[in-house]
Amino acid sequence: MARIVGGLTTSHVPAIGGAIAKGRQQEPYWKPFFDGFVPVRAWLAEHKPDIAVVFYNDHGLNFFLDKMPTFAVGAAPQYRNADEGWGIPTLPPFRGHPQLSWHIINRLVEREFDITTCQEMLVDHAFTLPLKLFWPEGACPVATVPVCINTVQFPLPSAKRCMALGRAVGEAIASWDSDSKVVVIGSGGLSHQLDGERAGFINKPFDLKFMDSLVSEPDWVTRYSIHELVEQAGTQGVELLMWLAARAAVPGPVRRVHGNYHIPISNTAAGMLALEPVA
Amino acid sequence: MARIVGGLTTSHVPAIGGAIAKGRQQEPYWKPFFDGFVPVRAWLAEHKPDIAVVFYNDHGLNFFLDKMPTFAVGAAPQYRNADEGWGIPTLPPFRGHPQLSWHIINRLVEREFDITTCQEMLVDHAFTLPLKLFWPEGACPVATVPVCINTVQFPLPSAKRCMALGRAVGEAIASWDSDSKVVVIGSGGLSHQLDGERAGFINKPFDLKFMDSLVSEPDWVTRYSIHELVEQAGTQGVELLMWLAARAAVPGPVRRVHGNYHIPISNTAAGMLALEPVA
Amino acid sequence: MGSNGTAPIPGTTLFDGVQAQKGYALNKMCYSFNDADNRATFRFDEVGYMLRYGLSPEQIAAIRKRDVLALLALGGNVYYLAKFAGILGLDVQDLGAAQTGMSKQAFQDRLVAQNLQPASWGGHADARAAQWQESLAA
Amino acid sequence: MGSNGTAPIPGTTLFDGVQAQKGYALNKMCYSFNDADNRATFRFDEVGYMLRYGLSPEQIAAIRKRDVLALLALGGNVYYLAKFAGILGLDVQDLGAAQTGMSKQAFQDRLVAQNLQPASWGGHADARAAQWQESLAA
Ligand SMILES: [Fe+3]
Ligand SMILES: [Fe+3]
Repeated sequence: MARIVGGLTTSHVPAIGGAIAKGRQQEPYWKPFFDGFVPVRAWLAEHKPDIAVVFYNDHGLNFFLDKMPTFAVGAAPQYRNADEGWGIPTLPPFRGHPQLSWHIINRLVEREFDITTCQEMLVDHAFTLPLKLFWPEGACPVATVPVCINTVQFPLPSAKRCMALGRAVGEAIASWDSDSKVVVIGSGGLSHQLDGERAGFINKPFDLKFMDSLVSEPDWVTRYSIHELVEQAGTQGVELLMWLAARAAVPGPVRRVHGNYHIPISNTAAGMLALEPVA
Repeated sequence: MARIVGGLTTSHVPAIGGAIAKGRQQEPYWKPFFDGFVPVRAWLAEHKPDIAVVFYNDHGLNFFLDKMPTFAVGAAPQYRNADEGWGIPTLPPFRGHPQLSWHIINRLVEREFDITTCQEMLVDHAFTLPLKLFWPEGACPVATVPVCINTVQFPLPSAKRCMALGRAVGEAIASWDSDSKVVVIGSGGLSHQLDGERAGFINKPFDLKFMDSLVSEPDWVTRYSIHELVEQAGTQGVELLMWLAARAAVPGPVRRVHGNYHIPISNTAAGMLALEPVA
Repeated sequence: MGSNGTAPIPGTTLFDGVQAQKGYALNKMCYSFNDADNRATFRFDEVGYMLRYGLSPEQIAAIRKRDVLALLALGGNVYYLAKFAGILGLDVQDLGAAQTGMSKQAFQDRLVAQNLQPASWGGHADARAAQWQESLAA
Repeated sequence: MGSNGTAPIPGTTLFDGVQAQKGYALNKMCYSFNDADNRATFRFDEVGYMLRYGLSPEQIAAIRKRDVLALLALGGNVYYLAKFAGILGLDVQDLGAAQTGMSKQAFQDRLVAQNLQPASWGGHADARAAQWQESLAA
């Protein structure tokens, strides 16, 4: 059976793409952010996962309001990145893993998740940037399975539902007849708000408590409604749902391998966590 | 609160569209089918619903395999019919009811249905023909809310899940602050199979038992897996899921107002039922 | 074995992930036939159109031969293939006859004969599916 | 009242069904800006492009004025509006400054100052959201 080696979560601010393209990682503004990834790369070099299952939210590249899924799972042989309209560089396509995709899809529908299945799918910065942050050198070495959660249009799925999705994805991976090693990624957050008079809102105590809870008490955040999460974390901070799903996919208790938290990157409190199952 | 006046279920063979366009309703081949609708029209004239919520399955008009939702709910001001490729006449657009659509969408996500929301949506013969059969004269007098269930690509949602969806839609309608009268429509089946060496398969005893069960024991069919339903009802007979969802949307016990069953129309056992809540 | 570990249904291919992967290009082409201009373009140059959609040589051959069973085996989905059949002016009974190796009249007669089935349900283990197989074998 | 009967969050419009209905044409136009050709066409004739997408007069006026708060009120979704901002060469801090009525520098300084928040969580009824409102009012 396949093995989940751990869960990685990170913010995905589009400006990161520009900073990478321009080689600004060591400039004072960016250094505290990029340096956070160094220990995780060492961990990845040691565990060498074959596949990454990525929980992320599309920002209006692949999905529009004519067909807006709550949960969408990719089942394509490859995923193309494309122009998002504001000129961050487009990355080469990412390898898919249709066999694992379909295994997950079959298990999720069996477990009464009403997913949308995508045999062709453009992936935006929320999918591509974490992969580039964790594997900065050359082509991405892992095959990928994208799992997209709607944060564009209300009603959003509750934290409880996203946690159940993550758990079901984790159980699907663990039941997959393969000796592959899988890493689960959650891309989004932490607290930020781009829109309205409240733009610039950041909630440091909430973010730190949330990061801590993923290790100590993973369902802590499910006590909040989506409305309360927006209040605490901002309209885009609700992307923390991706972290929650990724954490829930990792079975049992976890140990924190590494973490980072830095204010601000762009308008965002940028967080990062690497978790591994307690053996 | 809105009131569900009843549930109507019918087959939706594309050839019906041609027969209507050519005025063949009284020809010997078609008469036993079309005559079944006469008593239902009298029932509709008496109850005068304002809105129809239509459970149907798209046959490759609005949805392709790049984004194939398990459950999709329309939220458009109007729904256009369009060319499906084999030349049945295209009908004028159908009026939507965005307010009821969004009420249903909000309640369904709250109840952990992971629906796809469609603010623009083409509707195929499975949506249009039942409306034309129940309201043959002039423009369709009811506003509509389409609810699409995937029967194109496996895995399909189980009968149990479709029944739960129907029930949740019914409860959403019943909780909607409006004095509207709503009729629920289920479009599909009954037993038939278009593809493979088994093409032409029809299972009369199963169909009749299923029709009966919707009155006497609505969850009877949930004992069968999707695989078993295909075995009993054929690859396209699995469209009976629409009947099940529509039945489940009608609250409490029901009374059979009228029914019809005729073999064959095209390759299909054509069934029709009109149910109303026992007051 | 079906994709969920259940026994196969004779004469039936479920359109699951395995088939969906095989047939993506073929089905995408057939989906394009919702558009009349695309149908005309296909009619004008079938092979050129198929190559633009990236069909496999086997799929191209099966389209050229109008071989429905082969198209299903190669990942075609009946809902999209129906749009191809529409271009050819074939209805579902033509398709049924072609797939079962019967004349159209014989296929239609068999459909009408289905009405002679008993109306009573035989219980949980209904025999209808098995009877059908026997009638085909006979 | 929000769409689910909860108290509104000051300075925040949730993109729910009500907003989604108002903003469909506007958002569809902004979604089209994923394509460079469409961005060029828009730049060449803004009003013509907006009329083709069926924007309301209010939406057209708000686009002409680059009035982000008005666009949000008229149903614009921040994810799609960001593509419009991209055409104008504005980043999210420009947008933040415009929406809060601050200079870009002041907006950036305030972001940096967020780091001074306490690290400890105040419990279920965390006061951060309320504090933020007070700091804005001050
Ligand atoms: Fe984001
Ligand atoms: Fe059908």
